[in-house]
Amino acid sequence: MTVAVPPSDDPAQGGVVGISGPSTRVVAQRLAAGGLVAVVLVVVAGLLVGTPGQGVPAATSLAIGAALGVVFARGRFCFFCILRDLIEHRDSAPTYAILAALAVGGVGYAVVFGMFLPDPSTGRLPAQAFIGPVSWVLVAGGLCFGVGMALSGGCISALLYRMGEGYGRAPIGLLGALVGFGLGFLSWQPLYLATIVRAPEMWLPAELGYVGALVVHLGALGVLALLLMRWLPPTRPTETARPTLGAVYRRVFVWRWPALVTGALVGLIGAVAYLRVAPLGVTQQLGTLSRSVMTDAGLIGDRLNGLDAFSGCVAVVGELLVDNGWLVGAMVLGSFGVSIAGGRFRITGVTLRNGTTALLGGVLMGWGAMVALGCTVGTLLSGISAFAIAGWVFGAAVVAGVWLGIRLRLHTI
Amino acid sequence: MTVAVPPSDDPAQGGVVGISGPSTRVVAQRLAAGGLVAVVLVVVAGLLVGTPGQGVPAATSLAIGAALGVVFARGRFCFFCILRDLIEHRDSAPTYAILAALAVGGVGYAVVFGMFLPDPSTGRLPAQAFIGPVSWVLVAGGLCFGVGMALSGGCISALLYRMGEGYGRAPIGLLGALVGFGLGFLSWQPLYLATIVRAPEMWLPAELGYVGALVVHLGALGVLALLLMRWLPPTRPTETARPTLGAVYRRVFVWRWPALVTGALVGLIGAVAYLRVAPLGVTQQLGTLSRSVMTDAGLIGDRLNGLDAFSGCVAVVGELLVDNGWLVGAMVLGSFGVSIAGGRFRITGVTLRNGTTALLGGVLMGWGAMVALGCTVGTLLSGISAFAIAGWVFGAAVVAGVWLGIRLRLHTI
Amino acid sequence: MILRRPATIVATLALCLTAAAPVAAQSPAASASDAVVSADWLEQHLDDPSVRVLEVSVVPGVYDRGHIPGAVNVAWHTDLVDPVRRDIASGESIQSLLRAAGVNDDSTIVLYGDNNNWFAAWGAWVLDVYGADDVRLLDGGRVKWEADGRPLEVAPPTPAEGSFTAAEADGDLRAFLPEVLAVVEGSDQAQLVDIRGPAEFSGEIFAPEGVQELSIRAGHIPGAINVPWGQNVTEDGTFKSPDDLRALYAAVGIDGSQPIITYCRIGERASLTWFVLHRILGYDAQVYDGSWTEYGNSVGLPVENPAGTVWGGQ
Amino acid sequence: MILRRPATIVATLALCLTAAAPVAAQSPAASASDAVVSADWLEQHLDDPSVRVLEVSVVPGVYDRGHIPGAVNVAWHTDLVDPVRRDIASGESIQSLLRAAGVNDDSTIVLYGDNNNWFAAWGAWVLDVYGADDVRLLDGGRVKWEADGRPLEVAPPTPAEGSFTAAEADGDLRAFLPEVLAVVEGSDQAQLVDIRGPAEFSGEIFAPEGVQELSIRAGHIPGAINVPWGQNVTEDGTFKSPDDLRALYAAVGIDGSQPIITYCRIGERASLTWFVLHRILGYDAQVYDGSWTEYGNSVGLPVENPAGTVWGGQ
Repeated sequence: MTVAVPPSDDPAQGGVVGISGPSTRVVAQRLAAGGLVAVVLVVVAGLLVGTPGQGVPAATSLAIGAALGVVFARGRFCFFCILRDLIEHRDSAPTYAILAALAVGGVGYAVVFGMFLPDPSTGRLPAQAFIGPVSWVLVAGGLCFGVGMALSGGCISALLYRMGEGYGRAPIGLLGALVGFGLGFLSWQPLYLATIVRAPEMWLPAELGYVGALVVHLGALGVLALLLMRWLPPTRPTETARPTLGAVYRRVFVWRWPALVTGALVGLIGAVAYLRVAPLGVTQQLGTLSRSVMTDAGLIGDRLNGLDAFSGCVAVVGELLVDNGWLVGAMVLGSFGVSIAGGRFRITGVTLRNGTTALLGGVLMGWGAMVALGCTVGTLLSGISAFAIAGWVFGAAVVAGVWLGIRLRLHTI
Repeated sequence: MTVAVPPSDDPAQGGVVGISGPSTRVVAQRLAAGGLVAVVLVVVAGLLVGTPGQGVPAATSLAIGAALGVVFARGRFCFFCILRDLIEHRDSAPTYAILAALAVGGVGYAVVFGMFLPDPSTGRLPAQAFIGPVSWVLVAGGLCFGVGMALSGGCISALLYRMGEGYGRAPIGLLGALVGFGLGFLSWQPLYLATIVRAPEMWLPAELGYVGALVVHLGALGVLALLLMRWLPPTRPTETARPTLGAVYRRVFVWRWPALVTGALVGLIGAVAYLRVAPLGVTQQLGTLSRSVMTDAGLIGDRLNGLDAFSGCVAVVGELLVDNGWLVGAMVLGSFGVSIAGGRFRITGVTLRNGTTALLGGVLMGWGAMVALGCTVGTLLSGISAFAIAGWVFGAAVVAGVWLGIRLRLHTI
Repeated sequence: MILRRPATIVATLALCLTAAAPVAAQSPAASASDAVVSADWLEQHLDDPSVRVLEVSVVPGVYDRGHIPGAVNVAWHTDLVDPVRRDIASGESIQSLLRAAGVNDDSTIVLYGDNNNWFAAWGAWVLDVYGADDVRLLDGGRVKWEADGRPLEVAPPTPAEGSFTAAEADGDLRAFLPEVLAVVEGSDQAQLVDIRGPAEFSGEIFAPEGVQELSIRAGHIPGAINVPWGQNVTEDGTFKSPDDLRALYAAVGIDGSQPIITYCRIGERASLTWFVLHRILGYDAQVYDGSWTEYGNSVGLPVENPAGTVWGGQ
Repeated sequence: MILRRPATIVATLALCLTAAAPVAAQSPAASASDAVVSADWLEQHLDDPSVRVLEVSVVPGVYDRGHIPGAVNVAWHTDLVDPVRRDIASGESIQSLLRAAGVNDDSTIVLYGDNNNWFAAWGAWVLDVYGADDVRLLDGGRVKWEADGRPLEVAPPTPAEGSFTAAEADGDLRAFLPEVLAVVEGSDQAQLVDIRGPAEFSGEIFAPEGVQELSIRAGHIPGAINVPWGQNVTEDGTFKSPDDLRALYAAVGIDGSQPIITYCRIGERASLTWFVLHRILGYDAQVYDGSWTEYGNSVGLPVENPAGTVWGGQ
């Protein structure tokens, strides 16, 4: 293979020239344990296919979720970590994962869109794509989400994959997100009537066609990539060695995957998810759960005006478990399996202080994700990939929120 | 970016630590010239969309062809060169490009198949996929094709992309292929009646389901990857440097792309081509041209028994220019543009001797591709990605043919 | 492509059975084979230019991710109805819709959809109202097609403009509230068939869970006979045989000797029963598309509410 | 007796203004003091045998846990309406209801309820339809009474049987769908007042959250003027002054010179605006109690839907 060895970002795992490592026997045990998780996932997928009411979409969601969990975990595709590296450490290298995901995702969506809706200028929107309304509520949601990320140490998707790595604050943050969703539902009606009902669902291809939209999309990402080059750290020298199985093991399971590879895979998974099931998102199941509890408690009505008419990573009425639930669950399991296989699984405890911040951050993220109709995965990744202006607006607001959170040192509380 | 710099395989371009290179002005001129080619392609695509009888499929074929030309050229995805490195130089690194293309292609096809034909066990075959009949004719075609590759210095797809780089023998080899196709049509009827009519169209998912077929597919590729590791050369050390625009330019336009990246892109393009237009292939236009001439000359009849019933990279009746023609043309143009942008375009002359071998090799390849219903791209890449047994059989025969050709020193004539 | 299923045998059998049936249909008689096509038949006619396939599914997006090759997508809530006033789409709209779908006056139109062809049947009724000559339903709809593992395609087709011309709306196929009232008050003779579930019919519930459309009164139109729509189909979603269907309705006194009016909650499932009664059995039947959401919300109309459930805002 | 609100002055003024107004009210003019009683007045008349108090609350059970002393409970969804067909209760039922509540023909009936007297106003309208002579609303309703800290009692009263006799229903106070349609089509002259919220009026939503009753079409009756009911009352739930009310409606062109038809979603809040227009301001007004749930569900009727929201089952 001519692919050069990327340096590890984690000195504890052997660092730049780390050849020495765990014994072959330990590695074999780890791989067996990780393989067991993979087998469990395959068996569950097989059972789902034959289960009435679940079927192939549920199994496909499971597979997509598992792949996402693996890629997120191995590439550390954590929006907060990536933005903190950029803002606090002036290291833009990880940011390229997001840019790559958006670039590949955009190409993938253009390919799929062209099938679903050959002529984008008719005023129709492609089925189910996350093309949300643009309003100040979206900005507020993004800011809130960004601040929440800083407080809780990761966005919702990061909490999910890091839960699979044993991160103790993750479940607390997710619990907070459930509460935040509930608050979002409570505030939905006034926000909808005040603004969202008249907010336009802006979609680039409707104005520019697919080719034009793709050119603008890739152009914007290219400009960002150029601007960020000044904060790229020097590349580190790599080992000179015969490729061995051990090296392959370390590259796949131990060292962080290169940003471009991680990003490209995330973009691809997103495009496949849209093609086969629904746009990628991780908040639909959480929202559905929260909505169901709130409805049963009589806190919100059966119908949330307007919400059910928007495409987005929004809650489903009248169901408890949706396909997205399999995706989210498999994400945690996928991350868990790959962490075990790489010997990276480690349960971290929670203190009263960092548990509280995780909870509060989760609440902020939940509210933000609800009113923005999705989180960093749904509204940002899937939205921008779908050429939705709402995705860019939300993304900018999230970055601003994270910047604010870091300036206020919320992540160090 | 954490992606390490891959070493150049071409010492003339600066070699391993080549920082020095052409001046900024020269680079700008090259990029402008390459950009001009890109603009031409976009304009032609735009015109095609509005042309009655062409439309979006033709434009999409053009885009796919251009992408393929770029990737083939930048990754030197030439089956003969790759096999020669393996057989003659005992360097298996480039071979991983083929394995990666097949792995990614298989995953992509599984995703698309699942949409088109949810249940593969019904005895139906997915529309259009290159799942051809398996018989000794296929083996003969593959052997012949392999020997022809050795004689002419590249398979048909390689001749196409190298034509864009100024390789003088390429058009002669392609002319030979046209003649070879004609011979193939003349021999079709007896071969069909003798064997092909009874040959089974073997398709893995019909027996194993999609998941089973994918497991076998990736397993087989994995075993090959493991076996080939012993011939992997040591990785070479990379420079330690701040990433600059010049480095990006060299990585993209000058140095050979890493095998895994090239292969993954080829696999992806193949899956997208199948999803949006038709399985990837480069001989359909050539065959159609040849068939049309032969039919007009009264050398073959209007109907070639059986041929039109098979799915494969086979000639179309009654048309002169098919979508595949746009693909093939754009491939040459894409390769041309990227070669100019990288300063790699160089017209090489032809001698009587190497022109003759190119022609003869082309004839052999044309005949082989005709009776095998496709070449290294159609039958091998698209076929194996589609889980067709015919793809593996043809691939093995091609490797045997190349091995024979190299042993007979045909490539040095 | 090799079809292992003996399609022609099944079709021939169906034809014989229908022909041998002892009833005299009052409206232009239709045999099952005229009204319903099997998945086998459709798969063999996918390339037949005289056959145009339309998908009318309730769930948005299912078409986009895979549909029967060559099928054109029809959105029930915008293409088949007037989105502003409560009415079916105008003849003009239907004409443009069908022309864009490549339908000519002599085309065979095959409709299918998810959820047991609910909205496909509604579509068949609308097209019949506007004079389409040869409208059929795919037996078993999308569910059966998928269960059979038959091929789907993703890209929407780009048919050449058709020449379909919509006729004036055929009032014989559609009942309005005043006609229904005339039946209730005894000034007109017709049999009302309520195809909703027994709990809605009896007034125990206003509407099933998760359903938004409802009336603020429970029960049914006085004199209506309850035959839930599901009784028209077998377990795999295909229609029961014409004989079984004839027996099913004869058992509740519906034998085609009187005109029939079918209704449900918003009109779509009533179209399925209308399709059975009119198109398969050849009875004189109309759809009352106002259905319970119109009738039960109308001021002062007589209602039968055996359960006596009272509207209290919930 | 301390009247904190100069009710009589206002009433006298109102009377003068009404008399001086250039319009000739077509129905019997009513002064504010005839139509609305203050909490003070009511508290002073609790023991007055000629005053009968009825509570009509939306929320079940609030009466039982405490009501104005001597008030009789009226369940809107069974006592004031026909629970089977969608209609107001029959004259016979209303007669029995009022007799059981101890109402005589010459009684002063004071209605109040929760939620800004919504259903109390509906009750007042129903009683007016059946010819009750002196029907009034408690200004501010239950909410104001409780906010003032006035006494409540828990035990229901046991009034002696009254002698109230219901008249024939007064068609001048009630509009049916055909009359509304005549207005929409221009064959009759009247002003339609839609008292729902602006989001419902514009078609942005089908019904507010948590509300079950809806139509499968959004928007409003063509030509209707939107004056949300809440504009009739002040912050504490009492009615605005007649002058303010007159100005409010005059600003949108409603000055009593034309007949008025009020409607809402199911008819109850429309009664509140009817009460203001007819009983307080003395204009000729009718309640269209079919309201949007009848109109928007009816097949083929013209609709205005500025927001263009399309029904998709949600």
